[in-house]
This record gives sequence, C-alpha cells and structure tokens, in this order.
Amino acid sequence: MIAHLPILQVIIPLMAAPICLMLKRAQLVWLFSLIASGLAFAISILLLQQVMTSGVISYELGGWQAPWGIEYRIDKLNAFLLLIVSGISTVVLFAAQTSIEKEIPKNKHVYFYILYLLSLTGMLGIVATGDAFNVFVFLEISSLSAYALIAMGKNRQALWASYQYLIMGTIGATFILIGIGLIYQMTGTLNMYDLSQRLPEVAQTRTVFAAFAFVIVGVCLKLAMFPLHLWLPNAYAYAPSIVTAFFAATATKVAVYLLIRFTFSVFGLSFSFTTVPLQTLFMALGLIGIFAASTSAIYQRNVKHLFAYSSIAQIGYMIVGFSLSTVTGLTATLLHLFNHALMKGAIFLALAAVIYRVGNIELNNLRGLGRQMPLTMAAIVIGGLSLIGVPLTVGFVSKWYLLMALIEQGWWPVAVLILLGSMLAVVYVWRIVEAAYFKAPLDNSSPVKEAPMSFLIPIWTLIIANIYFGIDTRLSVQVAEAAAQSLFGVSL
Amino acid sequence: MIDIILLTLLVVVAIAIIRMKDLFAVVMLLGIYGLLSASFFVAMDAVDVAFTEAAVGAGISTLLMLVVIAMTGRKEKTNRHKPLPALCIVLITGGLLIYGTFDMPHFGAADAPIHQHVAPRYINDSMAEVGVPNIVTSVLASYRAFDTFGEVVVIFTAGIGVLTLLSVARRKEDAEKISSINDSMHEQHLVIRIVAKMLIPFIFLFALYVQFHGDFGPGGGFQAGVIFAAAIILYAMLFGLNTARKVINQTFIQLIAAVGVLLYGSVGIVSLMNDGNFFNYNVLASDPIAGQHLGILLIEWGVGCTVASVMMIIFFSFAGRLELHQHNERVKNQESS
Amino acid sequence: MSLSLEVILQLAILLPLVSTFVIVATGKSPNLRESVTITTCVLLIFLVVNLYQGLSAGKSISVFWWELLPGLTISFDIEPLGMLFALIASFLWLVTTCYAIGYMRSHQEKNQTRFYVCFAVAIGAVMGLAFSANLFTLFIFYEVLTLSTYPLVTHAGTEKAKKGGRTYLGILLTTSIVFFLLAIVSTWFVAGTLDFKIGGIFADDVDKVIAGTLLALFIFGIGKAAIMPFHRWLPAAMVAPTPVSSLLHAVAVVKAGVFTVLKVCVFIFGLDLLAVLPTTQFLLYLAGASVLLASLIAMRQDNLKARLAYSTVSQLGYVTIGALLATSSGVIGSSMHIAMHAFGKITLFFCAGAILVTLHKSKISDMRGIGRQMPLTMIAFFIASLSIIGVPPTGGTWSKWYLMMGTIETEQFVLMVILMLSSLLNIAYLLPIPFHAFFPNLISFKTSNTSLDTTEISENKASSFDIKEAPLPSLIAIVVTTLGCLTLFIYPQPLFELASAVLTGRE
Amino acid sequence: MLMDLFNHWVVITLMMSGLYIVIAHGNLIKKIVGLSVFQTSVFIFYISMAKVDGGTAPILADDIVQYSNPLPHVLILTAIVVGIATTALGLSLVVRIKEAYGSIEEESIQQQDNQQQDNNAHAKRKQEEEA
Repeated sequence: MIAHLPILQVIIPLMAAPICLMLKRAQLVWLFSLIASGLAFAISILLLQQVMTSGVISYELGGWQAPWGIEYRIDKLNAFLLLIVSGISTVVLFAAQTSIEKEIPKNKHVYFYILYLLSLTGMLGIVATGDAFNVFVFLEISSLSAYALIAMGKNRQALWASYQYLIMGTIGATFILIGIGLIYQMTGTLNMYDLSQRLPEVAQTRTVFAAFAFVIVGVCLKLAMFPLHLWLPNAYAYAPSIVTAFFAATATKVAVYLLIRFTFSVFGLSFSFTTVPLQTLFMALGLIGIFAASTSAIYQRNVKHLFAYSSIAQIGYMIVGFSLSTVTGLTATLLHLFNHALMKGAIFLALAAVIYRVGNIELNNLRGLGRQMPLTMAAIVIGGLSLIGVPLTVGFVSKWYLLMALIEQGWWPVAVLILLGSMLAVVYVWRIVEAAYFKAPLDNSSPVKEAPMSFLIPIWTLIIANIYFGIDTRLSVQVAEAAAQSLFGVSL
Repeated sequence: MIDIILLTLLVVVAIAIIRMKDLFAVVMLLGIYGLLSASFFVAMDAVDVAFTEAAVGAGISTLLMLVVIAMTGRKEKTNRHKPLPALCIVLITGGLLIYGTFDMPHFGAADAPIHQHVAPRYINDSMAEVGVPNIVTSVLASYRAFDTFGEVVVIFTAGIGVLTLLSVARRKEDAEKISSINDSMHEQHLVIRIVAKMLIPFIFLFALYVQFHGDFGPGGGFQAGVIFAAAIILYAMLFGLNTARKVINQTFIQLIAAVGVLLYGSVGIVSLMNDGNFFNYNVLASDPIAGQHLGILLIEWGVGCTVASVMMIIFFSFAGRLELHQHNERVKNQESS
Repeated sequence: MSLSLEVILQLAILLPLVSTFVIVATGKSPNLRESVTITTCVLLIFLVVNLYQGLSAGKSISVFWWELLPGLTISFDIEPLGMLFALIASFLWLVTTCYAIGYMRSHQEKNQTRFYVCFAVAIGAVMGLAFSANLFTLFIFYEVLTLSTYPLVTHAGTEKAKKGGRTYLGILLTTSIVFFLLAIVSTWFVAGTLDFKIGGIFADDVDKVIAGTLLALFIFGIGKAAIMPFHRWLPAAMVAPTPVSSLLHAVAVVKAGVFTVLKVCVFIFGLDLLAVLPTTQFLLYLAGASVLLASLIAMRQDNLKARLAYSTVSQLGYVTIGALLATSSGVIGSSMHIAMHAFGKITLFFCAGAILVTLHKSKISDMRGIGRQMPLTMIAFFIASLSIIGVPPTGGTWSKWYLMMGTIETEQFVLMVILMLSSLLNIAYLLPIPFHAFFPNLISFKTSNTSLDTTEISENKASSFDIKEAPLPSLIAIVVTTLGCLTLFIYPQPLFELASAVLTGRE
Repeated sequence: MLMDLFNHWVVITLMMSGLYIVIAHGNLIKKIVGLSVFQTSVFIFYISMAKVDGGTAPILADDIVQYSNPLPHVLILTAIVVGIATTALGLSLVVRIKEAYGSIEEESIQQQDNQQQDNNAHAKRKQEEEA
C-alpha cells in the first residue's frame, strides 16, 4: 500500500464525503470525518518522510505513462503543503462539532461535514497533482465547497460575501483555465513536468507571455493578493467560525503553493523572473499589501474582520519573500506558509470559542474576557505575539529568514519597511489585548464561562505548536529549505 | 464558412445579452447562445461536447434561471454602476489575449504542437490500449479518468451545496396546502400531460441508449444522466412537485448521488486491491481490454447515477423554493386584501 | 554546595519563572503569596552570590540550551559585566519586594497576584539577559522583559495608565523590532556569528560604513537605554505603581538597556573598532545632548516621579557615553554607574512612593515642609540625591570620576563640559526638594504668588506635628538602599574589580 | 495571416463581452449570465484549437485518416460540468439573497449592509457611552 500513498492522500477524504451522506447522524459523521482527516494527516507525514529520504515520488493514475495519463508528483514542496493542510484540517475539525452546534441549524450538520471534507479533498488534490488541468478540476471542488460553506454563516451578509467570492473565484479559475489553454496550445501537453521541459523552447513567444499573465492573475485572485483581495475580508468574517479557521489557515496557502509551482516549476525561474519583471511588481504589491491591509486591520471593530485583514497583510510577507527569487527568500515564504497556518488556525479557533460563548465578536464583546475565558484569551495573545514576530514563537523564525533574504540581496529599505509593517501588527493585536484585559465588561453583558474542552484542546495544540516550532525549528526549516533548494535545482 | 456564420451569430447574441434589460429575454438569449455554441462545436468536430453543451447550456441552466427569475422578478434595474472601469479591465484583458494570439498556431493548422505531442498516441493507440472506438470516451474514461472523477465530485459538491442553501424543512399541513393549489393549476394542461406520459418512457429509453452507446458514438454517463433527469423534471413540471416527490423519494436520490461517486471511486479502489495503480482497469479482468471495457462501463454508470440524481436534487430544491415563495406571496396578498 | 555552577546558573534564570506558578497557586492568601516571593528573592540572591564566588575563583561557567537555527543558539555564559548586573538586580529585587509589600497593601491595589507574577517574570528575564552568551539570547530576554513589564505599567487599568502603557510598549517594541532586530540580523549576516566575544566579532577589514550604520541601529534600537529621540516611554511608564517604577525604571528595564549597549559596544564591536567608526562621534554627541536636554526638562517637571524619570533619561546618557568613549576608564565608569545610579535612583523612587502613600502627594510644589512628617524619608532622599549628583560620601562619586577620566583620556572636552554642566543641573533639580521639605519657610523662587504659598505652608504646619512615616517594610527598604549608596562610597572594591575585569574577561 | 487568427479574435471578443457583463452589471442574475457567457466562450476557444483542417470527429472509423484532437474535447466536457455546477450554486445564492435582502441589485444590497453597519456602530457607541 505504501506505493499508493499519494493517491490515498486525496482519495480517503474524497470517498469519505459521500459515505457521510449515508451515515445520517451528525455525531457519527463528525467522528467519521475526523478519522478520515486524521488518516490523511498520517499519510502526509509518511509521504513527507518518504520524500525527504528518497526524493520525488511519481504516481501514474490509471497506470498510464506521464504526459498521456494524469500523474501525481510529490516532491518536497507539495509534501510540506499536504502536511500543513491535512494537519490543520484535522485539528480544526476536532472543534467543529461543538462550534457548529450554535452556528448552523441541526438539519444541515451532515452537509457541513461533507462540504468540509470535499473542500479538504480539493485542496489536497490541487497540491498533490502534477497535471495542470487536474489542478483546475480540484480547484473547483475546493472552491464550490468553500462557497457553500461560507454561505452557511449565520448572518445574511454571509450570503452576499459568498456570492462575491463566487464571482471573483470563478473569474480567477476561468483565467487559470485560459492560461492553461494557452500553454497547452504552445506545447501540446498538460503535465507540469513535461511542460517545464517543453516551455523553454517557446518561452520567447507572445502567447506564452499572455498565458503566464493569465495564470498569475488567476492565482492571485485566489490568493487574495493585495489589489485582488476584496472578496476575502467579508468571506472570512461572516463564514461560520470553524470554516474561517480552516480556510484562513489553509486556503490561501494552497494558492501560494500554486503561484510557486507555476512560476518556479512550470514556467521556470529564468522565464518568470528574467523575461517578466515579476520581481519588482510583486515586491511592490507585497509591501503595499502589508501596509494597506495592516492599516485597515487597525480600524476594524469586528475581530474576525481584523484578523482577515491581517491575513492579507501576512500574504504580503509571503509575496515579498517569493519576489526575491532566491533560495533564502523562498525558504522564508515556505516557512511563513507553515507558521502562518499555525498562528491563524489557533487565533480563529480561539475566536470560534469566543463566539460559542459570547455569540458576538465585536471588539466590545471581548471586554473583560481576559478574566472570564483566560485560556482562550491567552491563546489569542500568544497567537498575536506570533503574528508580530516575537522571539520563541514561529512568527519570529519566518521573519528572521525574510530579513536574512532581504539583507542578503541588499534590500535594506525593504527590510526596514517589513519591520515597520510588523509594528502595525503590534497595534491591532494590542487593541484586542487592551479590550480583553484592561477594560471592564459592559454593564449589560452577562458573565461567560471558559470555552469547553473540545475547543481548548485544538486551540492549545496549535498554540503549543506555535511555540514548539518557534524553538525547535529543525523540522520546519529543514523541510522548507530543502523544498526551496530543490525548486532552484540546487542539489543537497 | 459555417463557423464564421456561427461566430458572428454568437457575437450578435452576446451584444444582445449585454443590452437587454428584461431578464427573461436575457435567459432565453443565453439558451440560444448555448445552442449556437453547441452547433459550433459540431462544426469543430466536437460532437460529444456539443451534445453536452446543448443539454446543459441550453437546457438545464436555462431552466434553472427561469425558475430563479420567477422568484426574483424579471426586470434589471437600469443603471450600470461602473461601466468605465469595467471597460478598462475588459480592454486590457482582451488586449493581452489578442497580443497572445500573434504567436499562436493558426486555426486548423495540422502542425500545431497540440497535434504533435500527446494527442497522436490517443488517436493511434487507443484502440489497441483501451479498445473503444470513441477516442473521447477512451481519453475521458481511461487515460484521464481521474479528471472525470473530479468532475463527478464537482457535481456532487454542487448538489450538496444547493441542498444546504435551499432545502427547506416545512410543516406537513403547509405542504398539503401548497400541493393542493398546485395540483389544481396543473390540471389545465391535460393534453400535454397525456402526451408527456407517453413520451417519458421513450426518454428513459433514450437515456439508457446514450449511457451505453458512449463507447461507439457521442454520449456517455453525463449526457445520459442529464437526459434521465430531464424526463423526471418534465414529469414534475406537468404533474406537480408533490406527485413527483411521491414517485421519487428525496432521500433516495441523495443516496444515489453518493452511490454514484462511490461506485466510480471503488473501481479505482478495486484496481488498487489488484495491485494496479488507481483506475488501472487492466487489472480488473484477466484480459486488459476486457478490463478496460468493464472499468469504463462501471464508471460511466457512476457518472450517470450521480449526474442524474444531482440534476434532480438541484431542480427539486429550486422548484421547492419557488413553491414556498409563491405560497408566501399568496398568503401575503390574502392578508393585505 | 553540591550543585554545579552550571546548574546554579540555570536555576537563577528558572527560579523566578517557576515561582510564578507557586505565586498563582497561592494567590488566594496574600501572606503566603508574599512569603513565597520573599523566599524566592532570598534564594535567588543566594544563587547569584554562589555564581559570583565561582566567577571570582576563575571558573568559566557556560550553559548551552538550544540551537534555534543552525549557529543561532540560546546559551548562557557568565562574565563580570553580567555578574555585576545580576548582583544588583537580584539584591534590589529583594529590597523592592519588601517595599512593594508595604506599598501595595497600604495603597490597596487590585490584581496583586498579577503584579507579583509579572514582577517575577521580569526578574527572570533580567537574569537571562545578564547571563546571555550571545546577542540572540539577549534579544529574546530583552523582549520578554518588555512584554512582562507591560501589565505592570498599565496596572492601574485607568485610561491614563493604558495610554502610558501604549507609549511604553509602542516605543520599546518599535525600536527593538525595527532597529535592534534589523541590526542583529545584519550583524549575523556580516559577521556570521552573534556570540559575545572580547574585542568584538567583526573581521578587521569590515566595511566601516556598514559597521557604523549598524552601531547607530543598535544604539537607537536599544530603546530601553532611552537615548533622546526614543526616551518618551520612560516618563510615560511612570503611571505605574511606584515599586514598579523604582525597580523597573531605576534597575531592571533601563539598566537592561544600558547593559545591552555596553555589551554590544564591548563584545560585538570591540573598543578598537568602536574608536574608528564614523558614527561613534555623532552618537556620542547625541548621548551628550540627551544628558543635557533631559536634565533641563527635568527641572521643569512638577510631578516628582516625572522629574525622576527625566533624571533617569539623563543619567542613562552617562552610561552610553562611557560605552561609546571606547576606553577602559569609560567602560569601567559605565559599569559602575549602572550600579551606583541603581542604588541612588531606586532610593529616590522609594521616597517618592512613600510620600504618595502616606501623604498622597505627587507634586513637588506640595511637598514643602514634609520633612517634619517624614524625616527619615527625606534624609534618605537627600543622600540619594547626592549620589546621583556624584558628591562624596556617596557611591556616585566613583562612577562619575571614571567617566570624567574617560572624557579626558580621549580629549572629548565638549563632553566633559556637558557632564559637568549636567551635574550642576542635577543639583538644581534634586536638592531643592529635600531642602524645601526641611526648611519650608525660606523664600521661595516663586515670589509672585507668595500668598498662596504661605497658606499652603500654614496648612502644612497645622497638620505636621505628627511624624507619619511610610509603612514599615517600605521604610526598611528605603534605609537599606540609602545605606547601600553610602557603603558603595566606602567599599566599592568588589564593584570596581568586576568593572575592571569586564575588558579582560576574567578576574 | 490575419484571417487565420480571425477566429481567435472573435472568440476573444465573446469572452470579453461575458467578462464585461460580470463586472459592469449590478444585477446578480445578469452577472451569472455573464459568467456563463465568459465560460462558454472559453470552451469555444479550447474547441477551436482542437480543430484540424480536413479532420473529422475523433471516433475511429476505417476509412478516415485525419481526426481532430480529442484531448481538448475531454477537457471541455469536464469544464462544462464545472460550469453548470457553479451556475447552480450561484443561482441558489441569488435566491437566498433575494429572500434575505429583498433585492438582487448589487447597489441596494451594499447599501443595506452599510446601513446596518452604521447602525451597529451607532448602537455600540451609545453602549460605550453608557458604560
């Protein structure tokens, strides 16, 4: 069975989804999806081990040879991503049962789990596959389930946010489809590895240039990169809290993966960064994104909105690292992918716990919660410190690498800007700390209890991971570095 | 030549869609757009695609939109809020694409890269490797079976999504009241009802034909599923949703949708069990070609089941909502009068 | 003692942190909680003294904890400068805790458990900072210190406290993240290591411009040293309860800042390199300006704690100047000034707190004649002022002496003048306070509203028959630190030995 | 040469008219119609690149030598299904939005949301003042 791990990674959550429909009872379905997601996580660990020791795994679906059939191609980069996605999904799912109890009507719980699993399947499929068109198909699986999940939110704004996301997402996906069509037209193949071999011959054509532009814009729409981010804040803020936790920690990561995969592996480094002025453009957009989004975050009253904007800002950091097109820069981006998943997963889960107890997530509702829900609020604070990049948290590690990458290239002013950007994070994190710890609760609010264990366990699992991987960086750094080096073709 | 004419017509229809304010007309035009592009696909030798586009673009999606318009009203408000930025974006995007076309292989050129790499093997060897005359079917169901699996999952996802959004838990007495009103309405179309009753078995038969004939000509699980669902939808429209619901249990169709996906997936799992890769049909039987045939047959069934049941789920959800909507309107009117 | 010195070193850092759990657990009963705190203090002093003896015996004590990234470690190493800082901090922690018990109880503060917990975390951070073997470890504890003192600053929870807390955190975090961290990363990139080494870690042929820029980044980045454009947090933090102000803003936080500056100058750059860098000169003058300006501002403050805060800003400038002078007497002076100023300033803050608690006065203009009510306190205030000014028979004399020597050796006459001027200003803003306290009837400077003054004075007279000193624990604390000021004049030997060993590494 | 690319250009025009409808129109149903037009036009683009002059439909028969490329057909079959799935989901969102907001015009929905936000903010401020 070991040889089939790559496909099992995707197939297990996929097959679990329709089975859920047959199980009927919500509790059973929850347990079942938890097991499916846990299995996927276990497989991803095995895969990562396998890739780190023995290199790229290629799996031919249907037994057809690569450019003719669809290939799953697991290298260090996507094994890392598979680990992040399936790991976060499992941890978040743990809290799902309690959380949706209050946010989603009973008769829709089963559908919720099915869509959740499908969304997970879609993301895993995007990451695992080595076929450009297959990416599109799985992208749509994850997107469609995402639209439905977001629309499940309690308020009517959720519907509107979901609709806007649907429009933007579909435009993005169609752009990717156009781009794939154009490169297919120039090379006659859809397999990513084959594409990377055949594209350099036609790299100088205008068609390939247009294809590149379409793929990048399409991916950036999904990525919520700065000028294309408009769908994200509302979608995150009004979705059910569990969904927010899951997406904030994984969905944009998968899009960043696609960006890296297309620029580095498919189009190739020399094309993406020499022929096209991607570096300057992306660095500028990344920086503007950091500042614009962090500033917006400061002025939000709704805490979920606040952290949604913070997510856009964090994407900016990843983009800056990516735009350097150096091994260290890419390592920084990959590390931040991992680290940001841990922080945002923890923070949004903690917010879910607050919503579960308080019912509302305006800044004012947090008043006095430092005493009433000490463990939950402590988690938000630690997560926030990690966002700022305080040492001994994961945020510091990725910031360190990003700074190294910038200084290595002599981008001093950008390094200063990056650090100033994290000061904005201090401001918005501190608004929450002040509200929670230094303001008396509103008179008309009734006291609340600490969140139940089903929240605290996953929240603190992530928080401990935040600290653990901030101290023991061997695993994350080693994998991220190896992945970055392999993308640059540097042999270890 | 025919393609130029069709394209010109398409452009005309597209412009009409932009300019029309009446949503009913827009939806009808969209149906025409679907039909025209289906015809264009025939001219481009893509018969399978044409079949599907006609069933989906002109059929199902038009139907769904009409149901929605019945609920939301058919007038578009006149102001277009941001025509200028939109025009800019469109011009830039279009300009980029046109810029891209200059290095493209020419239309219909046989020496284009796509005809030189990958595709020749499908054309030359698929008969020996898969044993199905319709190359589209062999690529769809065997070479790229996983894409098609993904497609089935997409449809399944859409079905579940629509269910979460639109399913209504209604009280029993409400349901009876609604259905009694509807039944009285449907009694008017007596002639059509009788004709339809005679037609429906033949539609089913045709669906089965398309299902199994996919190996040799255009068709396959997807088209068959849509046709099958169309028959049921026709029945529901003429005899009332409630009657249709009595014939086809809602839980049951959901189950079939799930079974379809599982059937498709288990073909892959079985090939795993037999030491083949996922979806390697060769290992399903002692003879590789026989294995391929068996595999394709099974997964086409899976596709057919899921597509047919999801189409029904979607239609019933929309129509159920429409019913509720009309009922509420009527109650409101009664109260106000 | 059977414990090895390495274990003791780790215990010294961990003990305060571990004690927080006990403090939380015993939070319900104040007596138990405070005895736990006191016990921890005593134990800590015991541990640090043990370490001191080990160091004096010429042993090298170093501990390696963890490698965060390849080459980037969390490890500890004891050298004289750190030892000096740790000795002062641990001793003054005990004293401050005594003081705090009296102060917090009589002031009936809320959230006392949180207070003691943060206090313990802060002191643990100081221990880690003092013993850190490389810049990275130091940075971690530097940030822990910032974060753990934030709740102390905002302790009161009022709008004003929150605002002060915001400034405090804002400036300290901004400077440390934007400049300090950047400087650390760049140093790591240029030198390839962050370990503290005598003579510095940069190669001989390092680009002077880059190294100079880095120096500036360090000096600005170490916001806790309160060099002038980034000093605003110090006065802002005075909203904290007085024990906090005294420990943290006379000892732990500000001294952590100048300690870091010294460490960076001596062990990262090395005096030789420092002397030739183009920015050193500029930074020296900046520090000089900071000394002078802060003194001038201090004169205009009517709030006692604010005046003391600006005085601190000015005194911190001394230490920075000493470090940047890049001579051995400069470094000795700076190291000693860390200790001398700590004793002097903490006494002053204790007195300010005592006045606030017993007489509820925080404005200097209200303090005329209080010498009759609080004679001990005001005498202590007087002696401590002398130490800050640098007049015998107080410890401050020695450090100022060495600093002056440093300026003369390097022929920085402008700085010499600045230092002297500033001492004069010290006299002008510190001495009048005890003076007026004891002799309220002497003609005041403000002749215009004499009438008002006289009425106040008469009121004071009316109520000033009883001697009304601070609570006993606080009073003990004041006496102890005052005696410290005096003792350091007579017996500065251990301090001096430690300070002069800084440059050679071992005693 | 221009005539050879003419087909592509017309298809691009079609795509762009779809995209224009999506962006410029405020009616939610019209937007979805626009998406449909956009996607269908992309399908046309794919299918036209599969065409080979003188070829026939890719169903194997004995007397034919030239077939059109079957691969884009397969891809587009999948894409059509994805398209209808998106349309169905989008339309069900429209139905729900109509029920929740009473309108399917972007402007009016946005307005209602803003108003609600303002009201909330107002209420919050009041609450704060009272507290």
